[in-house]
Amino acid sequence: MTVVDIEMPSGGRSGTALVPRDPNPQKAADYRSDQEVRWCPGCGDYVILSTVQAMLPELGLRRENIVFVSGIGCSSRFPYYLDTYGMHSIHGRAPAIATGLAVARPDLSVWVITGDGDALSIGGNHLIHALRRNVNLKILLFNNRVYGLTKGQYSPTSDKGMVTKSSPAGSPDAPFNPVSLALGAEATFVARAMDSDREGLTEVLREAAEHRGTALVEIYQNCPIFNAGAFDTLKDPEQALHRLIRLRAGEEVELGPVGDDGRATQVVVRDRRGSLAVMARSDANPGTILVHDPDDEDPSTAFALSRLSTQDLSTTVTGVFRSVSRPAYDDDVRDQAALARAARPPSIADVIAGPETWNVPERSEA
Amino acid sequence: MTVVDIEMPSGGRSGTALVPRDPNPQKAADYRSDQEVRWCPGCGDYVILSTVQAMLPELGLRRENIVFVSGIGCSSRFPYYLDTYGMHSIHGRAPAIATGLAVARPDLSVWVITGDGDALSIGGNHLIHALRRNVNLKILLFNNRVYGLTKGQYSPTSDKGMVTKSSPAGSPDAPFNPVSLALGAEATFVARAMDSDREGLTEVLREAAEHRGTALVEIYQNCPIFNAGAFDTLKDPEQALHRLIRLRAGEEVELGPVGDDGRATQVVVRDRRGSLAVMARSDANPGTILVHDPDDEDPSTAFALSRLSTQDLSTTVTGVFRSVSRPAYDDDVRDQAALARAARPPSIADVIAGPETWNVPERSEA
Amino acid sequence: MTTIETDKVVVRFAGDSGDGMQLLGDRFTHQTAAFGNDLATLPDYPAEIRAPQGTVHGVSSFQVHFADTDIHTPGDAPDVLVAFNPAALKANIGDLRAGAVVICDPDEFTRRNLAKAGYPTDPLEDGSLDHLTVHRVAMGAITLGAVAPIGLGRKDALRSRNMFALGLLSWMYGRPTAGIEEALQAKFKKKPQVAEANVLAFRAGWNYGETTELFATTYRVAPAALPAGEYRQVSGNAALALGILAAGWVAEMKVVLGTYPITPASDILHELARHKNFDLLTIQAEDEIAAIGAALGASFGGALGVTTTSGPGIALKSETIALAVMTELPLLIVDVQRGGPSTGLPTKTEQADLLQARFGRHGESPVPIVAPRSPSDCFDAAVEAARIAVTYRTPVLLLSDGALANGSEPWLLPDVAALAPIDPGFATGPNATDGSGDYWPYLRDRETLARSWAIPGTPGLQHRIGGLEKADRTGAISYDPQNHEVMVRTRQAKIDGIAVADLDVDDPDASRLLVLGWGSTYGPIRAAVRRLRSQGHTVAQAHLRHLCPFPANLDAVLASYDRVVVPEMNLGQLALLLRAREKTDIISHTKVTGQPFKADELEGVLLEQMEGVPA
Amino acid sequence: MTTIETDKVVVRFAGDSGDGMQLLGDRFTHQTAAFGNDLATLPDYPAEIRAPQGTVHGVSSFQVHFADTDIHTPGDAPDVLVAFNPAALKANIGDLRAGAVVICDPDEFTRRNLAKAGYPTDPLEDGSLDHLTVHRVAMGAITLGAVAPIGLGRKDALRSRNMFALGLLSWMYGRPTAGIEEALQAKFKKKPQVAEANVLAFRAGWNYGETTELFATTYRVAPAALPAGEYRQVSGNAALALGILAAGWVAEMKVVLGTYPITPASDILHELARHKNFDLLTIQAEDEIAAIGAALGASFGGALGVTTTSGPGIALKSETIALAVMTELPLLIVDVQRGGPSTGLPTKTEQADLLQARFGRHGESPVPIVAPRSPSDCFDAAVEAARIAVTYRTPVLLLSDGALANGSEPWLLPDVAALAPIDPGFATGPNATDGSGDYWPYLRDRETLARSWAIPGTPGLQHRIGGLEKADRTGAISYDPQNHEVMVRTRQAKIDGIAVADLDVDDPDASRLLVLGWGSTYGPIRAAVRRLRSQGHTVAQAHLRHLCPFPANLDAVLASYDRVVVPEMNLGQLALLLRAREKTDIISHTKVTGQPFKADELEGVLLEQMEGVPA
Ligand SMILES: Cc1ncc(C[n+]2csc(CCOP(=O)(O)OP(=O)(O)O)c2C)c(N)n1
Ligand SMILES: Cc1ncc(C[n+]2csc(CCOP(=O)(O)OP(=O)(O)O)c2C)c(N)n1
Ligand code: SF4
Ligand code: SF4
Ligand SMILES: [Mg+2]
Ligand SMILES: [Mg+2]
Repeated sequence: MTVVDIEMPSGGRSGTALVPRDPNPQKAADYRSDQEVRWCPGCGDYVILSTVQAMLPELGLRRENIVFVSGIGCSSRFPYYLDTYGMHSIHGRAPAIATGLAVARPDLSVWVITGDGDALSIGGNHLIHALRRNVNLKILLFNNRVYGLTKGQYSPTSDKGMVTKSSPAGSPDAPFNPVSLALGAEATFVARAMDSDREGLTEVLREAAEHRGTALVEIYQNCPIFNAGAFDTLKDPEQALHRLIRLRAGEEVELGPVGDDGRATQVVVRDRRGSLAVMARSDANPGTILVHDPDDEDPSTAFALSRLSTQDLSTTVTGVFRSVSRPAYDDDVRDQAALARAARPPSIADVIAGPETWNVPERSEA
Repeated sequence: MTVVDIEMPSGGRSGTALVPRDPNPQKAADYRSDQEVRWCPGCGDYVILSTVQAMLPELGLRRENIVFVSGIGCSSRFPYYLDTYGMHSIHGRAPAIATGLAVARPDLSVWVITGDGDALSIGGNHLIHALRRNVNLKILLFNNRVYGLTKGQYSPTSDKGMVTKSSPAGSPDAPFNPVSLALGAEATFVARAMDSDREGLTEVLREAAEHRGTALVEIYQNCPIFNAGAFDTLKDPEQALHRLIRLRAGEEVELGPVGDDGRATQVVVRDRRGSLAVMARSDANPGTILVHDPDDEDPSTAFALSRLSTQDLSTTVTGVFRSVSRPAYDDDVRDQAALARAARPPSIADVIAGPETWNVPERSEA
Repeated sequence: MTTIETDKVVVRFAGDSGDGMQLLGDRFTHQTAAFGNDLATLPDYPAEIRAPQGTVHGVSSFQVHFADTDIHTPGDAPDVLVAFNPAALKANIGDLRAGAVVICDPDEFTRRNLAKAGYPTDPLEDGSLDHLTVHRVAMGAITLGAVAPIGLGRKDALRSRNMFALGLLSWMYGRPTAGIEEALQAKFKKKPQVAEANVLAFRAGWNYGETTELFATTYRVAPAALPAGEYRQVSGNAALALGILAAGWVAEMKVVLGTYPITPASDILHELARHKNFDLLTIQAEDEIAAIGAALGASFGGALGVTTTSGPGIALKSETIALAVMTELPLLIVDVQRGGPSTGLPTKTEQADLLQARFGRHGESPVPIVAPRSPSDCFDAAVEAARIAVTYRTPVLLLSDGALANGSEPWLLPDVAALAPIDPGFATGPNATDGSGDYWPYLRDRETLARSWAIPGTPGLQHRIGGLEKADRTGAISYDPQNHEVMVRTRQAKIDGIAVADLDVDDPDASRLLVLGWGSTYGPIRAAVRRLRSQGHTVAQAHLRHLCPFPANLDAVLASYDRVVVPEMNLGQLALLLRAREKTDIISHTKVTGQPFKADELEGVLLEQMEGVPA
Repeated sequence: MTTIETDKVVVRFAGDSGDGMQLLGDRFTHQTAAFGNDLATLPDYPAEIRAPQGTVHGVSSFQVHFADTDIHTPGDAPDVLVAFNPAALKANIGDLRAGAVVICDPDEFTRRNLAKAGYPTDPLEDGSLDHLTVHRVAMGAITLGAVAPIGLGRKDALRSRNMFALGLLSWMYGRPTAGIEEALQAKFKKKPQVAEANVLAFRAGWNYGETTELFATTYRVAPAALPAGEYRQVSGNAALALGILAAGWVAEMKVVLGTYPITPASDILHELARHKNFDLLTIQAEDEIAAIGAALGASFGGALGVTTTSGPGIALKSETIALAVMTELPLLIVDVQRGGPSTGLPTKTEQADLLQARFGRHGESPVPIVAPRSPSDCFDAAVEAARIAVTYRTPVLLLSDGALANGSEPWLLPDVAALAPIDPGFATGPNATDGSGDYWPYLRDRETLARSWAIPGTPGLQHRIGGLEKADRTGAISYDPQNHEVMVRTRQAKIDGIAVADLDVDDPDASRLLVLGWGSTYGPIRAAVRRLRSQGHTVAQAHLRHLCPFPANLDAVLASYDRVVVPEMNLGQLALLLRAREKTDIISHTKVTGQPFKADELEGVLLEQMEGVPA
């Protein structure tokens, strides 16, 4: 086996490094398309839409160089409502389509909008391969833990035992933890946010946009019709206080009310067996308190953090779990081509002639 | 959302608990089919085949209650050579097909044979879903880090930069670590073995057979034709000594030559940032040496162990990474049905009549 | 007050997606069925879960056609429209027959609602409804009043408006009220207040009709002369699910449904998931490919594997269907067709998957195709498809469509005990004809050409099957050219030789013109033919249940007419297949609007085609 | 020593998969081409990478047909067989013409090897080869001797046996030796010892012929009267890859190939991957669905998206092809057909994906189909398919097959500069016809009906497309029934209206019988027609490049013959489509052995069909 070094200097750039900038300031309204928004009243998709519309102007990119690609599902209607280029494709295939687009067009900022069914059920393979390859895509996974568009069957993130039309005796499936799955699939950027947490979501989206490579952002999204209140415990400030952890790079991983010392009263520590656990700050050995390092090359701690987030939301970790730099697939593919071009300028005639030709002379006879 | 408890007493059993036993002793030769084996000379598949044929009699099952389902690839020819029931299906779909079979037939021991392309490229989605659901299947993934049958293109486990016919400038893909991927996908049993290590492979296969739920066994397999020597460093006893870690439940995770104290000279410790690292036993604080616990409910340490195994094989972990008990999908599905039957004996007439009927009387007129 | 006797009525209810139109339609249907009319229904709803309130996109409707004779379509043009808001009026007004009755709530015709519906002026005021009989009924206000004692919030209270409408229409058409209150109580078992409100609203509606003088007329549609027996109302999807259940029951085989939700097929899963007390398991797979894979795996294990989907899902399943063709395992594949291509019109109906069903696989991989003609016929078609699958060891495609799936009609309950048996005939011992004592999985039944089928667990018959070409008889891998030739032709011959009933032609007057359909067009074709005959025209009708293989007498039937009109909801897919066989003049009449044919429109088409046909 | 002049010869080399038959065939082909003969080749190898050594399954072969006139098939029955072991003899003996020359190595005919090949007795001894001219040449021993100086191990040394055979045959047929040594040196650049051994073995073979008296005769096949110009040898897959490259070059579009390896299509990827110095990128995707997805995504971005696969891959891609139909984006989809159904006979050829290509999608989703007729024609067909894809904004299916893909022939190099331009004509500004200043992506070109195509990065033309039905012109989502009808028919009309060249009929004698083919059957049909004409028969020939839409004159052509014979390597797929159109007597002649037709066999078929046709 021959292995060649194909690492190129193009790594380490911003996710939007090659996208032309808009010289004019933009506002959220510039990103509103003329299509009527058609989700159910109270759907979490609305607030995600407005958060994205408010965030995009910050990127300062030309609108025409932004593309949203989606699959199928309620969430996948998203692109219609943004005044950018967009494709509402077919179920589960958006990451694959977006991969081709990102490879072909380094001057675009390519976003994928997908749901828990779209990304994790039918589209699971494309998702994990995009993550492994580290294509320069931003994937927003709207996780309402149910199939919305097809009217409420359980999804790969539904609670085991969830009663739906397709599981009258309860879902027999154990759910995925999307963050764990992504980390297992070699993701370079993984984050989680809540639809209702405009600020946290904005921050995570901004970082995702900056990341060069595949950024997966799981967004807990409320579906009041088929999975009402799934995330209510996290939206109730009182309960959230004891459940919700917001990761911040370089800071201790903590939660709970602020104590007398001005610091949160609960912290995350690593126990002897390597698991992460929440305990009272007062009980914790200060040296064992986890300090968040999204840049850690080794995804093991990020993975442990993902396990701290349980399906029942008794603890939920949000923010950026991991953000490391690795060459982006599309950059590498293009760089290979650029190298080839530099080494050997294309000549269509030569290539058609191939390595060996011969000449048949003009016949003298007849 | 309504969530019901669907946990049933059927968990905790052996993987073959419901499979009828053969009263007669069996030998390896009983598992040889009449088909001529057709791999290339030197192919690692041969030794895996003979190891499996030697292991199966130990299970003591009726041969006719064993089924091997495979996809497409060199490795997927495996079922033809075993005198059990078998299906050589289509590329990537064996886990899905086997799921249906396992659900329908609790009295069968169902094995899946797949390759790195079959399982991780086209079949990635079915693999991760089988793992998440924990279907009672034993999946043997022959990883030769190349597409053998189609004559040597790079696969999702090939080294980045590998030169093949389809990647003359080197593969631009970052590889999966199949153990990490499986753990991220909620696998309950994950192991790794080498084709040439008959003993280690046998042990792992035995444990996999016992496991109730999906057992994924990654087997490093030599393809002398298209990826010759990929695992040579692990086969050379001298080099293997410093590279190969064999996990044993309840024992310290160690490697290297045996020192004067009769113990291996290198150990695995967890550093402060949560990563695992190899160091000299003499330098290690004894309290920090990792003791392997495959039963740990939290997969975080198993995941960290998977990261210790690097693509370049400078460290390679083999043995059972994780083996925990969780209800098997097929048991749950059948138990739901059994409960339903117990609660409401089936009456086809009632079900056809539905909730509301009316009678049209014989017409008097005409 | 007068009561007018009439032979049939078409009622349509229309409102916002959240207004409960489907429940309203469903209850009205039940009452009507209980009364003894024959009937057919057509639900229609937007692709969005909850499209924006008050807009034309968001309108959901339910149409019921009932009559004193047997009928076959949900009706062309409604006689009555109950429109719950301006958008509902706007979306449906164009379909009404002249003089039809419109009932609407004037309080809903606010400036805002009119704007949302896109009405520049108020149609109740601007004279644009003059050709109709409009009744303004303050359904909301009266309902609010009626349910006030219960103390629900305004929004919840208004939800019962649909039952007010039910009460009013029940009064108008003399529908029986028995059972309705119980049904509502059962439906809202967990919400007794809501149940109560619904009952009160229903009564208020009835009383409104009875006491106001707004409605001068009630109508009577006499019970239809249906065959005697026990009936239920059934939708196509429910009947199809029950057919699958019955097939498993009759074959004494476990049924394993591997499926992935998709409109309009999901309800088959929903229905079957409720019947796990039978020897039936459902697997909601990760995608369509896994779903059919699981079904095929179950079939390999000796179960009746079933997979259900719509067109896009069939596209994804094609590769695995070909594996089922090669492994010759029974498999029932249900395609509830919808508007295409691609995501198309997911909630609308179409028949454009016929050629996909017939040819949508690589290599020569013939698959039998069965199509039901009406909602209740989905039951028989499913049993028939399963019978073919098991008997001939083959995947079978069952082509339903959106109109059948969601449409419903009264169904004379079948007697399952009387169904012909289905026998998997599993192999139990060696069968080699060369004295070797081996087991040959590809040894065939002389008559059916079905291969021998031994299932795992059968001692001594261990064998391996797969997607590579198999040697004749032994089933071993074979790359032999002549063997391939034999096997390709044998697989085709097996399918060609499936015993299917002859095509039945209804031709009382020895016509020269035949109208030939398949699938859900049966209803409108039947209705059109009836109308023509009642006008003294002669026209023959036949309807194909088997699209592959075709009935043995098909060519002869075609040849015996001068002209054959083939109406289809596609661009002429059956017509193409027919033209490839017979030299008869095949007239393809097609419509691809996502909506069923109307009897009216077909009547016109047939009349036109009669010209020039020698009598 | 005599030299016999002959007009054509068919040589076949056969040995174990590991014996280097493909290299041997390839070199012999090159020499023959350089000599100026016309030629055609047929490689054949087992589905296993290395099937068990010495067995009949493991035999790999390469056939070369060369002549002094233009020829079109790799030849029916070899005149010469070089068999490297008993299994190779056994596997090929049946194909030889009586009196053919067989060269084999007696040392290989050991008891063990005979047993592995399944020979009960030694065919060299038992008289079973008496009808042939058998030469026993100790190829192994002589090669070992010849390469001894290099000091390779026995096994490696024996590997050069194939070059010994090349030398011997080169001598027999007077092939030029110039360039061969350089070619071997280049091929084994990294292994100079091996290169040296190969050269020595080659010389030994030549000398063996020259010096032994075993061979009394050499043969001379004069150069063919080919059109003057620069030629190369090209396989169908290579030509197809180059066609894709040329199309991108002519259109000045980036080419993005999204693909997943599958036999026999993988070599297109391998070839293109070597040309990344062009404006071309290759993506080896995780599966076929991702592959076409990536190609479509690239097309959305303004590139020429291409995806390559075989039948099973097309099945998987169907859903996405339908999305391409709906989004009306250019996409080139290559199906290198192989034996089916299912995994079937992956290394053999077949034409059984035509109806899948035509109909294998849900809904009405028409896709143009183009088929090459010979290996080198794959170039032109690819350019043509890309031209249609870009001009009409549509996915296009290019149907090659295993015989074309791996077969090769001399190719007069095309002049890319002379190719007709392909113009994507990207939209650059608003185009709404209602004065709104909007951009309407579904506004169509009046002539081609192609929609307007604006690519991301174009300011002001932001828009969204997708799989739901689109409103005419604006492209917004539309559930409107009438709009659906319009769009379904418009998409069909666009494809039906594609400008394709008229069908060319070669009918010098005004025959009443036409033989009509498509794809790789061209060669054998042409050869059969020639033979018949040379015998004084009259027969017309035509070959379809466009299978959808058909050429405008097709019906007229069909109607002008009394009988049309349609030979196909399937069960009559084109015949079905033709029968659905025209009343002419269509005679379907089919063969499904995984092997191309032989000229011989078609000659017989045509002769038979001539009977009863009025002259
Ligand atoms: C190939 C295919 N299979 C199935 C469907 C039906 N379908 C549409 S969306 C969907 C699931 C949607 O769930 P999710 O991705 O979670 O999105 P949500 O609606 O919840 O936002 C399904 C099963 C389809 N459109 N296409
Ligand atoms: C649908 C489909 N796509 C592609 C192929 C071609 N194919 C057969 S095996 C294979 C990959 C084999 O690689 P792997 O799974 O690693 O198995 P190995 O041969 O290395 O054992 C491919 C791409 C196929 N048979 N079917
Ligand atoms: S069904 Fe749920 S996810 Fe879909 S639009 Fe309605 S609220 Fe949102
Ligand atoms: S190609 Fe490789 S994997 Fe396949 S049989 Fe040969 S050695 Fe084994
Ligand atoms: Mg969802
Ligand atoms: Mg492999």
